[in-house]
Amino acid sequence: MPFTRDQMAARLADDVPEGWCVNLGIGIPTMVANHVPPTREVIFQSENGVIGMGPAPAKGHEDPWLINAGKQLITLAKGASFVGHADSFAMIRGGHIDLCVLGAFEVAENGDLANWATSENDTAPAVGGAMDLAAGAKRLWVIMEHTTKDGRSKLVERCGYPLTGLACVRRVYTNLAVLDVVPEKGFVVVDLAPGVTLDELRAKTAAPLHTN
Amino acid sequence: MPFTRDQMAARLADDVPEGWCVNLGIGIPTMVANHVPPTREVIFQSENGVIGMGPAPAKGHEDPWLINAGKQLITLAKGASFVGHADSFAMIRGGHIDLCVLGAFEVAENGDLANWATSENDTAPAVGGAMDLAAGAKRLWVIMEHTTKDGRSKLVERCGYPLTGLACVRRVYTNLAVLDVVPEKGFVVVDLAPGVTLDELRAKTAAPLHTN
Amino acid sequence: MINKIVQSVADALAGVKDGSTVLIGGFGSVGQPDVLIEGLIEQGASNLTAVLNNAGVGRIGVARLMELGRVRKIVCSFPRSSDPVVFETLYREGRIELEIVPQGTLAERIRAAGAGIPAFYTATAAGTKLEQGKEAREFEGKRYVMERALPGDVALIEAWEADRWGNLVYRGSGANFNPVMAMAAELTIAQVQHIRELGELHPHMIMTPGVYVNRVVQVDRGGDWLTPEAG
Amino acid sequence: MINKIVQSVADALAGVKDGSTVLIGGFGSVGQPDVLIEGLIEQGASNLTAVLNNAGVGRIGVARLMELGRVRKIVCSFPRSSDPVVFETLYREGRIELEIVPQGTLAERIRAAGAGIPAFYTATAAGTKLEQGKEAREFEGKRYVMERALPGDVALIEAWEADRWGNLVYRGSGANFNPVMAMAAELTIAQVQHIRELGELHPHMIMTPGVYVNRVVQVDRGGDWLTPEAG
Repeated sequence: MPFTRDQMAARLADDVPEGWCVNLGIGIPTMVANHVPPTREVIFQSENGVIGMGPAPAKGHEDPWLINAGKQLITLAKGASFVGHADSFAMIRGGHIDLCVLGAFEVAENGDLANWATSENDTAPAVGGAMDLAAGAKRLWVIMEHTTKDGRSKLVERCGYPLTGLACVRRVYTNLAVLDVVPEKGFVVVDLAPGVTLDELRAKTAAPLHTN
Repeated sequence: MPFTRDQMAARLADDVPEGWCVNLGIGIPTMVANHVPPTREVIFQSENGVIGMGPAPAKGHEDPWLINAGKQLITLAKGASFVGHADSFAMIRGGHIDLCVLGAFEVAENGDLANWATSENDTAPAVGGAMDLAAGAKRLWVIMEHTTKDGRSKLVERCGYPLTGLACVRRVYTNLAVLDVVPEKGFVVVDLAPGVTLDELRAKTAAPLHTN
Repeated sequence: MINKIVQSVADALAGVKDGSTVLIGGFGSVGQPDVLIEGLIEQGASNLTAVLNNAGVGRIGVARLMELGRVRKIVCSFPRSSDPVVFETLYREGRIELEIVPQGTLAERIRAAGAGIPAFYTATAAGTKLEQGKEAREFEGKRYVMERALPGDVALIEAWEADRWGNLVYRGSGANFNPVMAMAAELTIAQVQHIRELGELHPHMIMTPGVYVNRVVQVDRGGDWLTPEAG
Repeated sequence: MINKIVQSVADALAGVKDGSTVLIGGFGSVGQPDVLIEGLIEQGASNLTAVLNNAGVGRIGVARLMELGRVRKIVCSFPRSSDPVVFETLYREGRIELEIVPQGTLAERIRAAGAGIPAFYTATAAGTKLEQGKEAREFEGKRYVMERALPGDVALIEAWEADRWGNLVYRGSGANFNPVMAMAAELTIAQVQHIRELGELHPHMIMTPGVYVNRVVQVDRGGDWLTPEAG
């Protein structure tokens, strides 16, 4: 049985050690924060200048001046601080974020990431902070469905969509598996979702899969 | 009778209008602050990140954490703020200082400034923030003795000492006169110290002098 | 006496010229100078280049300014939004120019303009479509793109508190693009919730020194007026 | 639990390697990590490159480190001081290398290292002796010099208050080079006067987020110990 989105987020959260400074992209990545136990201190950074986000606010205790990159209301953790946008992206681009988690349209076996524009899209593509995070974070993990809605593999030999960053993805968490992206090698299977076989994974992946 | 140093500083202070953000170099320039009347609000910026210095502290009321670029103890004016060095020099280099006042070894008629190194000096020359101020301030005025101790003119046709900045000086206040530095023209006499004649000034100046 | 506080939104926006590049602070609805944007609509300047993170939501604020045909070009990182109808229509019809800039590059280009840096190199966008038309160069074997400073004629920003020197204190995540935009414009105009006496703001809390601010206008609507849905 | 507080100066400096580039904060005597510098003398690393504003005063601190022959090179804006005897002797004898960098360029090069910028252009030093050996280039008809990022292996900094996350609050003019150096080193070590509980420091007062800080050591000597003569 493939992982649900919540299970994918929980699986990724298991791999985040105490003390890391982590930036979570919009969508499934944001769910990761809910699965890090409060006893394990992780510093969640948001590109709009919040360093140290806490859990979502309780009803009636929202502060309209406190939002994350996804424009959702947030709270502050003890120890939180604020910076402006130039300083926030200096932190991101200067290699001070231990981990960035993003969604993706495609990840290639050389670690290339495509997550901001599709050729089908006739309106202006929106890049936001994705290119900065791809180029600047110490490590980038992708969390996404293994295939598109019409069944095409999102793990590919070479990205077809415009790139966000080159050779930047280190690990991919999907509903079917966890895979490392190893330089000079490609996708290496770390873990399979319960009930998913390696053959099934190979059938749904448009790139060679390695095992250790 | 030539101006004393205090009179030079006072003469310069007369020309500083309310509201300017002013950076004063070490030495005679620092004395300018004492001659701006408290009724005229001028914001004194120090390169070490103090924006809005007040008068020197009263005996017994010094705060050892508050110093200016000359390492002298200072006070804060109401409205003062602090920034770090990168932000302080962003302010200086980004053209946000209305006026910088520096001392000089030489000023040339094309506005070149030499104030950081002399060829005689066998030890390492010290540039500090002078090149940043020369390149970045909206306007740069020099305050200095008109001649060296051995009587050589410090106003020259072309600087002999290593340059701090090119074509950056707009005005010179000396013990003998106030002179504008006008592009394509050179030194233009604005004012003479009491009892100093134009002929005397010409005799002591190693560059052509113009009058309006 | 230095006094940057003006008494009306019209006074705050006086003199903004046709053809100006306008830096507009805010991220989502937080730190957005919404009253100044309304004031700019009123003021009438046209043929504007708007520099901001998003290309407007619904039919208010910047979207309204665009719908009125007053914006020639948008420079932003994220033209999509929860309701991007105005921008998308204009863009499809070729009636507005778009320059997409990665968000960090956008912030850094604005900072560069404020800090006297005409150009810098960054790894962001190297090897991607957004590198096109730009110089690329290797340092220590890694590829970087040269990016140019992005100055504004005008900056419209929002802050929580100000004093008559124009010193600004932000609230929560309300700083975002505001401090860096304040540095980068010829004319920086701030809308603030509260005016304080000179000396009341803590020197270490002031994120934008008044040196960067030309005009301040108070738009006090209490602490609860902001709804978090926009953007 | 994140806890960057170490119990001794020796622990704070453990592992600093021979050949390191060490960024040292402070301007004059304010914000100077004097206890950490003494600790570095004790610790023993040699063949160091020291990056700081001044080249040391008298025979203590950095001057002492130089006198012991542990510094190969100084990168600074102002090698002169009220008592520069150690540096001047070594320099005359050719036993120490000197790179003079304009103060603003020094700060910006360090920031660039912290912000992922390998190089930038500045008007500072254009056309002067300090342009020598560097690329120069015109933008819009004006001459600029290309300056490279200046990263450190280690940064020694000083702050007023810290918490266990390594968040730092500075006092008075004590920030100066400290925040920018904290961003630019692999290993950032802070000496602080006071340790506060997590959550006690105001989020808007924290100038250096703990993300930039690796180790914190308390050196509480009260508020009056600092004499303003040095530097």
